[in-house]
Amino acid sequence: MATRIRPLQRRPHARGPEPRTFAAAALAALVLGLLPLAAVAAPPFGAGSQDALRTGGPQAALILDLWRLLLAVCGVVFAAVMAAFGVALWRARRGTRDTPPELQGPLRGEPRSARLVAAATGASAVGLCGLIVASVLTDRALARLPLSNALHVELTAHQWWWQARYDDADPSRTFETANELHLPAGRPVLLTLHADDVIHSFWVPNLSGKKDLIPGRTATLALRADVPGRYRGQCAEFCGLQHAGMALEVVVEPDAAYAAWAERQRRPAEPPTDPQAQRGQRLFLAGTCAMCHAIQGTDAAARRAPDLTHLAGRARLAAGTVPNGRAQLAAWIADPAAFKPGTNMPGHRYAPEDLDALVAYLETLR
Amino acid sequence: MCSRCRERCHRPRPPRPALGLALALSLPLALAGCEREARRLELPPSAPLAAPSKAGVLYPGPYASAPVRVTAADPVVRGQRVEENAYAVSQGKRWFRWFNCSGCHAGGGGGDMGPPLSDDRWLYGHELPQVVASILQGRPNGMPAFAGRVSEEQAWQLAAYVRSLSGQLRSDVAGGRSDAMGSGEPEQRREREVPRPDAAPPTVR
Amino acid sequence: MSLRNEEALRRLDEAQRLVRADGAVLDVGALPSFGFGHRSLMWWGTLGLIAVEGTVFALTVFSYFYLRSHSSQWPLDGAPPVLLWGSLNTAILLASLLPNHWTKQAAERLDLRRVRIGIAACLAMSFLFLGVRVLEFQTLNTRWDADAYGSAVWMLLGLHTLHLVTDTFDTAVLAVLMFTGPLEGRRYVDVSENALYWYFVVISWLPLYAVIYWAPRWP
Amino acid sequence: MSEPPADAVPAAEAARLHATWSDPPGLLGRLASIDHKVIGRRFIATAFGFFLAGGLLAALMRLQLARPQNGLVGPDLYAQLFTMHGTTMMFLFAVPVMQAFAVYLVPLMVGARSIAFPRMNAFAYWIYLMGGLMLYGAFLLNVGPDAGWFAYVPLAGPEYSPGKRVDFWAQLITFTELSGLLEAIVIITTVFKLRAPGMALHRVPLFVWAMLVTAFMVLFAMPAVMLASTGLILDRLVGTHFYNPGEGGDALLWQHLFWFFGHPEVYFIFIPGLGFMSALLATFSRRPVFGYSAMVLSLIATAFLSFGLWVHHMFATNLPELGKSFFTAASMMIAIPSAVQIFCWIATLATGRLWFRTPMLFALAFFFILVLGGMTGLMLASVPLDLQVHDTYFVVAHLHYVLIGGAVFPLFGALYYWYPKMTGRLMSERLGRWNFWLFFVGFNLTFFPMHQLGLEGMPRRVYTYPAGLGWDGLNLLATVGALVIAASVALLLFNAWRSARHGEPAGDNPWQAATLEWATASPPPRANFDRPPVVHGREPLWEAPREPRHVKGLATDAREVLVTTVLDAQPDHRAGYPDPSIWPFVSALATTVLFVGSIFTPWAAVWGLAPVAIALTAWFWPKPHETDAHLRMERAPR
Repeated sequence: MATRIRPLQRRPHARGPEPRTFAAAALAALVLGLLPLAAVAAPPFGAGSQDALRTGGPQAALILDLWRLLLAVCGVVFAAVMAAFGVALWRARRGTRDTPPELQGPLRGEPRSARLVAAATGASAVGLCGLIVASVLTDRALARLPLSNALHVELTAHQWWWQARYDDADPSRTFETANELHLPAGRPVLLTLHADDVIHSFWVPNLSGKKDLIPGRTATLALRADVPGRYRGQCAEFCGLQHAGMALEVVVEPDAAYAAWAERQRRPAEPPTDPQAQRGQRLFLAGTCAMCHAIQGTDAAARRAPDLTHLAGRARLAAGTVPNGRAQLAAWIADPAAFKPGTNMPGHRYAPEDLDALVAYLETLR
Repeated sequence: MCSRCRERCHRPRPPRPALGLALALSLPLALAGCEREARRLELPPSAPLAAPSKAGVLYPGPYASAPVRVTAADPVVRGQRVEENAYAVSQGKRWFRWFNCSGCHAGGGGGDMGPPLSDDRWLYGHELPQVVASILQGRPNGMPAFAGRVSEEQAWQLAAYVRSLSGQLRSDVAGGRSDAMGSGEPEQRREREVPRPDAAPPTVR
Repeated sequence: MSLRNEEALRRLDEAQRLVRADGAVLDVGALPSFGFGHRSLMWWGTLGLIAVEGTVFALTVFSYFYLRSHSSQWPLDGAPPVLLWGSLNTAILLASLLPNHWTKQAAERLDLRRVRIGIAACLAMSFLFLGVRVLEFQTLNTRWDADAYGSAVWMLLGLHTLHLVTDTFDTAVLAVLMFTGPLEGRRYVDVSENALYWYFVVISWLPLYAVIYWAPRWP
Repeated sequence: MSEPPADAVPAAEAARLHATWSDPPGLLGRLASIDHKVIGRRFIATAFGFFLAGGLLAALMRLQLARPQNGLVGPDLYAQLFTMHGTTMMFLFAVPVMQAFAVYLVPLMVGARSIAFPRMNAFAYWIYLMGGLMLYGAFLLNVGPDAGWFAYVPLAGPEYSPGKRVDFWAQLITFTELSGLLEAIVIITTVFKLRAPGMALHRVPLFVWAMLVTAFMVLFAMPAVMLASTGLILDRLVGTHFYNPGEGGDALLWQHLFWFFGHPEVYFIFIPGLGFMSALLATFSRRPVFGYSAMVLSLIATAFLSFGLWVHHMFATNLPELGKSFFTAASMMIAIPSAVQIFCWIATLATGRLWFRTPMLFALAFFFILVLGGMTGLMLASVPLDLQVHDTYFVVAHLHYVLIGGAVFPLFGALYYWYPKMTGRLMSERLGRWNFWLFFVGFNLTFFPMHQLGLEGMPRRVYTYPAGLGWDGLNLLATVGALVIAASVALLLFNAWRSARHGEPAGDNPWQAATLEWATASPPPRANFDRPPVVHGREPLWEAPREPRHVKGLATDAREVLVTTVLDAQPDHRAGYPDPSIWPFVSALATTVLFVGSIFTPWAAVWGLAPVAIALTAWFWPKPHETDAHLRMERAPR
């Protein structure tokens, strides 16, 4: 069974790698004394857009600090245990099959060993208590993210895409989008999480730790994105065939850009003017598309699949897995299973001119 | 867990002679397993379906003797494949919910504004191609035509699911209970309703 | 309790006197060939099963209350189970402890006649109990596929019934053996351990009874 | 050190014993065998067979992930692969192989003629084998479970897992748990009641302690997953609503029950590894392990604490903060008893006379790998950090460091160590060293980069990943490492196969070890010991011999074992033992029919009971000549 997902178009990451991260990784390599991790020091284009070590907000940064502390402490402890182990191996006498077993010492008791073991155990207990305190403190700091003026987004996970509803005190200003979250930089966001079918998990590592979305339950997650850029999130709980293809794009942008984007999202789709696009719209509304998709401002109002009102404004198709472009869109509509085997979107064998018209229409949905 | 296995005395017996025979017999079952479990994720997209003509909906009526030929070359073979595949039937269940079939026929197919789908009355034929035809062509008194609205694969899957609502499918293919509020008896546990031959079309209101 | 311990110690001392150390060898030829209570392997096997099944019951009760803690009303829909048959069955089970205890003691005295009478009585009570159990299932006022409450109640009652059925079957096989032979000393150990297991079945029923019949009536 | 043959058993008596304890001839005799050594060897071989199968699945996954957007394996097959891999390794390899070693070794190490409940032991093996064959049969027919080895609902529930795939998974759980629970009872009873006279609890070898503690954990942990999977299969087949939020059920109930079992499970894979370690380190350091009491108490403490950690698998669900902090603390504190053992072993090494043979190399690798895995375990115990790395490759790295480092490395060492006892021949030392170094290097090459991958955001259980996220190189490295591991395991197999016929003859005690299994021939005679030993200390074969040395007075013409008291192992009574029987096998077959049948119809639970009941009755029913033999030897108590 061949999978035919085409390579993602790589987008320039808004922010360069954080040098301290690689210092930490290099430190890990040194302390743990294992493999040279330096191979990743020069990341390929796009690397780090889904990376817990490169933070774009305070929540992820707090966790990264805790990671560094734990890495340092555990590294030192590991080094100490290995040193003791190495010294023991190096200094111990050698024996063979015929070495008479040593029974006298164990029978008499070995106070020196006992003292050392007790001391090491005591030190471990103290160190562990320290780590527990650090962990609890971080946990509390995470819970204290100020939420005044927070943006409320209701995020619902489906097999295998994300539905986002931006709430507003004024109901007419709420709007819906899919698979691409835009967040204003520096403003806290309160996500309300639901699952429509099975358990999924929301995870944008650059911004925050993960939170499960469980059917029949509601969870919330607060985060703030400070550094503008494009981040990639991905479902982190196995959710069926296309678990691997359930990504989420998070665009963090300055307030003004965000406000402009949100304003655009609130507007219904504009009726197409170009005759080809008009034909495409008719095909859309009369065909299979409207059975699952909605386009605000038209009769298409189904909510089983991503809202397409502003499809052309999104960077990617199919839950962050296919770059958005005319050719890819046409290929996706014709045979989605070629990109994401198991997807619930059926394939279509449109006549070429129909497909062109449909794509032309979708391209107008900016 | 349940048996209290105890060490007591015993009486040895000769071994089972028919083990090989049983294995041989289980082979067809095993192959049925293969068919039941396949997930055909890479089917080529369906052929284009003609949009329903406004002029007249094909109306085979309740007594249609021959299965209505839809579009696939061999609907019987195709239907059999769908009806023996648990994944296809479960996808049918998904479409049943997504396309709001339950809006008229109720969640478990118990019937509401539309006729029940879980009983022994089939107004327009109970065989799979007939059900597909009903879905694609629509029927009087409110059943819309879905030709052009659903892909052909979806139509077959929907029809197979609809037939599972009255226990027409093997219980190892039909679905289990839904993860939702009261949707009636799980399809796999439904008694097979023998389609009544005397079913009459509903009177036109 | 302490009496039993002294008894056990006395038996142990006797066993010790039967072992002779003779130079390089320890002669155990004079030891008895079976023993009751924790002396026997079977006691430990039975205890292991009791531990497993007790854990299963405890976890099922946990699941019941876990599900209950997530819903605003309990039972989710409909009335609690009818008290009559469950209470009657509890009485029968408690009454069955008497012949059970009597049989156990008879077995430990190797008294075949009393064992036969006792085990027949135990068996009769088991069947009586199973009969009433059928009525219990019919008056639960819910079905396993009605909702989560129904599933949990059926699971509790079903698990306990499973143990009843297996122990009844076990008792029946033993009873046949005690009447037809061949008999050896270890059969009495089996009878004794079978009685121990019945204690478990009875005692584990009391919390289950409280959960099934009284928890839904508790606000 | 070898015993002078002064009190050797006359040849005639040995022959009589051999005849009494032998299996009947022919295929039927093999199926009827209840000899714990035969069952133990089969058990070990079967578990390694499943280990190989699970390893092949893993290799296939690694090949698929070698480069981004690889087309070797599609999502459907990949889901089956990782589900089968996890299920195999946890349920068909790691737990059973430990119990298998216990089945072979524990009776020998406590100086018993046989294991407790030998027929139940055989039954447990057959159930395990048939359950495993069922799962792999299903997998080959494309009915392999595909919802993960943890089978979270609702994905594994009736609506989102159509067909029978998950039902087979749930029934496999029933099979392996039944087998595991019965084995636990067998092992506990053997350790408590069948120890050689004089082997009071404070003289029990550390390996036996580890297996005893493990057996107790199995007893209290496995029922949870059995209950969970019963609820799952009932939801799927008869429409119950345990996990249906629409009707009052709850998806998290599954997670609580599953991890209440799942976390202790990690420890009952790991604790036998600790037992192996203590056995290996004592022999190859030529001294008893330092701190016997501390070691035993640590094992018990680990077992207790392991029941209080399950929620740390659920930090990403919406649980109360206070509860999470408690579980963080508990998860970190369990490191202390493990640390105590590691420190005691280091003290043992420092004061010992080290003899570096292959088993010792595997034991030493434990220090590096397990300690590293323990460190990442501490990181995962921290709620905030876990929220980042949970369900990423960081966890994949961690769990393999803990389970392979903590269990498989000691297990391979144990295989090299006890292979001569089981076969009478030593495994090749040269191949052994190659095997070790390839495994060590391949292991670290495969799993160390995964830490970094997880931190860089790669989630688990994805069948492919996009290029350009910076994961390509490390994934390729991990795949190369996996191939090295494969080569190493192939070498192990070759070594085991070749040494069986060409290995150097071992003699009774090739390592000059201290425990009782080395006091008898290699491989041991049918009755284990021509005369069961009497024990006067913790290291019976290292201490100066004291009298009495042997037990006399057990029957030689009928199966009879000596039952001793729980604490002091004073002789208590002689127990007549059953002869080999085909009925455990037939009962297992009938049980299999019942279990598999109930996947397809709930009525199988009713009609399937009849054959099971008949087979069990036949199993229990006394055989006249056996009763006669028992009556001949019978002495009533008092």
